[in-house]
Amino acid sequence: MDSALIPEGANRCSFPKFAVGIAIVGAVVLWGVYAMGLIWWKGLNQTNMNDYYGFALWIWADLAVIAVGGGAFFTGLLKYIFKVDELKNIINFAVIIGFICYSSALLILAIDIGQPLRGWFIFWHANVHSMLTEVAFCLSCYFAVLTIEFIPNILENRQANKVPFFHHLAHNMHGVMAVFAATGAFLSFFHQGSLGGVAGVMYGRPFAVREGLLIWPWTFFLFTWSAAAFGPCFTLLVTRITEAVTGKKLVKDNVVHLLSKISGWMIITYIIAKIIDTIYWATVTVPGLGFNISHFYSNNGFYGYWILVTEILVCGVIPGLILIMKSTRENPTLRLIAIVLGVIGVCLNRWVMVLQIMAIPVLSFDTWALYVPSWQEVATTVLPVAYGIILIAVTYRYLPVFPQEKELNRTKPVTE
Amino acid sequence: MKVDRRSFLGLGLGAVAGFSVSPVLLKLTDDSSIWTQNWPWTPVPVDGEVMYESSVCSLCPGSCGISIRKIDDRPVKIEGLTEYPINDGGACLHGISGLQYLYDPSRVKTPLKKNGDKFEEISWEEAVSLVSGKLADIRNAGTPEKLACITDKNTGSVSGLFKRLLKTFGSPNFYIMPSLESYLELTAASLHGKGTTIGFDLDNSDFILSFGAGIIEGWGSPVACFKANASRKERGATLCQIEPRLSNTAANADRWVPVKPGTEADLALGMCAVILKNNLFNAAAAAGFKGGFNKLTALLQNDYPLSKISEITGIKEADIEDIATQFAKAKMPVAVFGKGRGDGSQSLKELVAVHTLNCLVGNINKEGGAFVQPVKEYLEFPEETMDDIADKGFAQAKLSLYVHDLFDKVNASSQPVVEALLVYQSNPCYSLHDTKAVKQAFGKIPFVVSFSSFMDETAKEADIILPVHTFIERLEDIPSGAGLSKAVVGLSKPVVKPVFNTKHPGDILILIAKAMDGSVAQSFEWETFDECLETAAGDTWGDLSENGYVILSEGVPKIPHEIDISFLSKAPDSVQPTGDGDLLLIPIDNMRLPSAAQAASPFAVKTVSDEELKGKDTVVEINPKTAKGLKNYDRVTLTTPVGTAKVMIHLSEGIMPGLVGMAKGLGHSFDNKYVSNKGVNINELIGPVIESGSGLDAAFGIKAKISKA
Amino acid sequence: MFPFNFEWAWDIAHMVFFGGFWYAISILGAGLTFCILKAAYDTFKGGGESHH
Amino acid sequence: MNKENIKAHKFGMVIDLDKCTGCGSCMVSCMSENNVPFKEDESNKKDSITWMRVYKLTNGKSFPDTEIVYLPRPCQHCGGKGDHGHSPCVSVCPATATDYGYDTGIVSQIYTRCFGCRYCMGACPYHARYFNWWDPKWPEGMEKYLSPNVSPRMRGVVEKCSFCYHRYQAARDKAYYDGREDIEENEYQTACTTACPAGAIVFGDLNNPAHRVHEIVKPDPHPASNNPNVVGKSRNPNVFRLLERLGTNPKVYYLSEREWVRKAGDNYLEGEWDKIKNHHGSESHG
Repeated sequence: MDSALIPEGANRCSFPKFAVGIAIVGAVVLWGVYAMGLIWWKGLNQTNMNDYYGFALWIWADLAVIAVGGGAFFTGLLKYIFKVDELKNIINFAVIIGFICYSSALLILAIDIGQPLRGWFIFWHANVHSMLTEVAFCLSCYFAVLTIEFIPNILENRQANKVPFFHHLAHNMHGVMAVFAATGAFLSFFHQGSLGGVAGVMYGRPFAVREGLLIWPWTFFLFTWSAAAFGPCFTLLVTRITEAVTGKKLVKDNVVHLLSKISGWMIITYIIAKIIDTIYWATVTVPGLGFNISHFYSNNGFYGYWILVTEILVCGVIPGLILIMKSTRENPTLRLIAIVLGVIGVCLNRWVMVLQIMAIPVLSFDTWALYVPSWQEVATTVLPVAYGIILIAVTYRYLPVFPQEKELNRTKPVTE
Repeated sequence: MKVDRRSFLGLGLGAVAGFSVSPVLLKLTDDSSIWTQNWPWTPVPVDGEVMYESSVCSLCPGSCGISIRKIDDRPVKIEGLTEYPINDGGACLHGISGLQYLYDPSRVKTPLKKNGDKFEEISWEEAVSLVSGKLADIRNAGTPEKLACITDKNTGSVSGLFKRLLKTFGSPNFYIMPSLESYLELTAASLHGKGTTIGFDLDNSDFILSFGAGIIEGWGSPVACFKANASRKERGATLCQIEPRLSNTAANADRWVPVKPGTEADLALGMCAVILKNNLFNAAAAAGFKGGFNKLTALLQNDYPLSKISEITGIKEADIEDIATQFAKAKMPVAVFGKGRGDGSQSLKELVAVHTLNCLVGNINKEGGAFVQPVKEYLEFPEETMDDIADKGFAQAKLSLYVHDLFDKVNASSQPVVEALLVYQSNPCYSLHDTKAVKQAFGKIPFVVSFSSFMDETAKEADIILPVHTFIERLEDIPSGAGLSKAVVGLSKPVVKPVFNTKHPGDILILIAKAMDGSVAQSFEWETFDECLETAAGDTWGDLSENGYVILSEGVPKIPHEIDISFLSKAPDSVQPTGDGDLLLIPIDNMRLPSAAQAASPFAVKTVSDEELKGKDTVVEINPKTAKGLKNYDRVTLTTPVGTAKVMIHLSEGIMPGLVGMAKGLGHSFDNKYVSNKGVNINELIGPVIESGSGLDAAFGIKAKISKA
Repeated sequence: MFPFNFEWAWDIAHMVFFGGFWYAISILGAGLTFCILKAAYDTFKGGGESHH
Repeated sequence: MNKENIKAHKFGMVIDLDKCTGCGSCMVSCMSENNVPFKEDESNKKDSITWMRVYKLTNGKSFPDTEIVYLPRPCQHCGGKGDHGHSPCVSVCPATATDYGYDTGIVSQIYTRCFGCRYCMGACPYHARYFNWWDPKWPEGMEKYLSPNVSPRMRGVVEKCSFCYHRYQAARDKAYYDGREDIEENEYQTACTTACPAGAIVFGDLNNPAHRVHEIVKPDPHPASNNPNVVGKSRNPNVFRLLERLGTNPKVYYLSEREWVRKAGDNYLEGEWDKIKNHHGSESHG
């Protein structure tokens, strides 16, 4: 019944099947929206946050989706600025994933703040010295860029494209996309970085604080670098999942291999920097403030050295090595393991940089503070995931997202 | 015009775009943020002219001067009154929270009569005629002694009027709740003769030996004690604190000596023995001892050898000797007694034993020592008119010596020994040991009248509640006491119009008396309480009303005193805790939780540590050695011979192994969600233990068991 | 955000921060305006044939 | 801000921990003065608004060598690294809802500006900032005691100790009407200071050598030789600040004769304290 909207020559499941799937995920969305309503109506007392945990699950989710959404800007940068042309076959999807991630991040922020109706004060009464101000400005601007990048893809829908104006608009936007992508890369550099800066400038929190360059602590650069490194992992992971769900090959192996390789080298360089940063922090910064790093990893029921090892070695060095070596990179199973580890690693890094900071006592007579989120927090954190699934399903169904899909799914497969 | 899908879409998009660029959105955004800044449910305090009024706080026996900041007619803040002779500017948290009592949700707003299980509102006329009618019936039946009364103190005009009512009615059964002042008078009566009291010159002493007196736990006049303690630090005076738990006082002291609970009297006597043995006593003072100095000396030397005392008290011999020697050799030593706040159960043996240390070193009526002098009286009521019923009834023996014993008598008898009970400014159903028994006794008394501002545990047991003004709403003389070295009477003034339909307790008594006949009505000839106070205060009134206070005595009393040690010479026994548990439950007094008549305010409850109260659970303190694998905030069942309670555990190195410390002042059960239904009332777990020889309830704790819940 | 907000100061921090911000906004705005105008022009010209 | 013409105050406080009894008067005086709300359960200290919070510290030894000290903790009104006014919280607030007063040294909080992002709370190592998780509610009638000098906060915003800034304004206004240029030491005292029954809190201008707080603290106006971020270190060997090494430069100082208490004020590596304590307070001009 919706065949008129489906891209020409593409094979899609029946509408009822599609509708049922959407309904199931939609139920999760409704659950999240209900929790969101509760929070807006009754206030943040619906969460388990407290005065020790001003930043909690949501801020982690926020940082995590922005980190994994970094695939959009980095792929865009490679495609439009560095002219890595193969990536045109995955750029649409990278943009959609980025759009989902960033819209989710903005939504989470709107739930997270105590006075959502005053949220715009962050722009109006901006304190330019605050990393969060930088985040807010760049994040919103970059979201505008993502929307601009997403629009041509939407306009390429079979029906929309029949409208001459839309057709021309899409065409023209493609034409100047490099300008948008460059602006996007510039904005992303700053907001990814300033999200890292959020933690790094907290000089009252020895676990978070880092020295740095001018006004930017090292976490600023590490966050940007890690988003660029692990973002493509997430793009590849979601692509892989979409392929598994649709049962079709959507992107050619050479494109996947190329992006994996770039991601691998980014991860390796990032993780070397991260290791140097950690060693410097552990041996110079922190002891200078009177702390042993063991203080941050002991005397509590959750945070131990395991989290440091998992983040850096298991989910950093290992995926990096897998992805830079041709033999392992081109092995689908190992590659999948690597990109999954990578995504976990960057999320774990954001967790550490939000929640572990809050948990650690700084005053010598204070104690560790652990926290378990309320169901409302969990529901609102799951909400973006469900929303993302729906958006991907809808865009995949109605938009020509994967340029190679038709070619890869002819009745008789051809090899190139 | 034909509207097809496309043009409809276009129109829609156009409308959205047009709306977006119009100022409407901006305006709405701005309005919504302004709305969040003026939510109608967030109160906006009304501004007005600032005024300060001074008064005196009567929430506790401390009797501090207070300054009340008002905005027009509205009191907004209570602070300490500078240059007031007791507190000079400082204030305790309860006084500062005073306005929360004024607007307390659990206040009784109008007179109430119990009908079945419920209270119904009645008019003041009906209330007064109900009470006076019932009292007249008792009097006319020829049993006026069956009217009893409990108030918080012996002094002051309101208590004076209650006493006067009882006397002219024909009843000797006037009781006061135990307080530090009552113990001081009792100790003084035993050693120095009736009608005297003791004050401690903590401001000047250079060695304070405190037997568990919670000098910064709310003992005595709290703010004065805090000040004395701060000045002690400046003067370099020593505080040696003897008690089984690291209280705040112990923590603040120069030396903390943990002692086995209940052996303080033995320790004090052991120290007396050391002083006698080493000839460190003041011979001139000792020469004046009556009641057998030699007998006492012999007794101490035979029965209190250092080794035995060390074993009993758990304190090293060398330490006992050292402390006793330091105490005796100090220039201005003073030994202080009254465990905790000093208003809980006390043993007369212990009080007298400690004060004997003062007598031995000869610091009575010396600077920095203990001041012994007659209780200062500044009120003079006109002579009562006594008719035959009054004379006959008043001449009868009191039912019991102390208030807890009164309820035992009521419970023990099948006939009503008390026909009617008046309760004022006290909460025996909460603050006496074994509250269940006390409530049972209340049930057996046919007619209970509560003069209370709040629907507290005792008011709930009453048949009639006559709501009284809070201290912020009424005129009253507030005499100091509570171990201060000076005697001051202050004037508490109404600084706000009564918030509810309440009356001054003195006015209520005058109304009730006038509604009766005979000697009662004739003895209450004033129109109002104000008039009564003014005439009774006589010469003092001028200064009192003008300055807000009158200093009745100050400095070292230049009067002779006698010392009679016959009570100790009789070698009284020490009390033992009841029960057979392996642990001993002891109460903890803490400045932030009042334990007597007045429940804590919401602000005060907010300051209570999560090591004492967590959610709705009392947290008890035990030494990790006693914990046997229990962890912080584990839930356990605490069982004593009197009751059981579910509590949580807090492990503390500051309490002696084998003890369970529980905060006093929790577990209220009235209608104030900020204060009530939080934790356990320790008095539900501890029963009275009567000390032979004094008749006091001297239970310092009770044997207890804990088992994992 | 604007010079008429009272937090505004003509200092280096504000100039750098808002310089970057307004610069990015202008580029996006100009790019988008160009695309729309050009698309309108193309539509008016009656092109319609795509050349991907 | 005109930094040249105004002779800047630097209001601060020194709290004598040996005198402090942990009685709670300061906490309640603060709540009453500043219209701090209360709720049914305040036993979870992690969501209980106490601008002035009294911490209980122990020396960690076992019975009977245990010691306790109480440590009242208002907002520390940090001057930030180098005392330049970039307090940990002020520098991170995205909406300029908290600001550093260069004329007073006081860190302010504008409730109607705050939109509740709570970044300042994360940045503050002293936990001096509190969030209004709930709408403040007073039992019926009790709102009558609210003071007009401090506006009650709405839910969703952060609040904290202001050093009773409204008292400073009142004192300044009075001085202005009286035709005086400046206020007297006793004209501006915080509610916790005046309430403290033990007289353990001394409040005044750290820039004014005649003030008692200056006499006790003797702040060193020069950066510490071993840490350029630290300014205003006390030259009294018994005086310390909380987490001084972080460079937050609090204006709340603490006084204690007990070594373990002073040590508890900051974090030290093993053996470090023994080296540092001997040099403490001996920072000379230079």
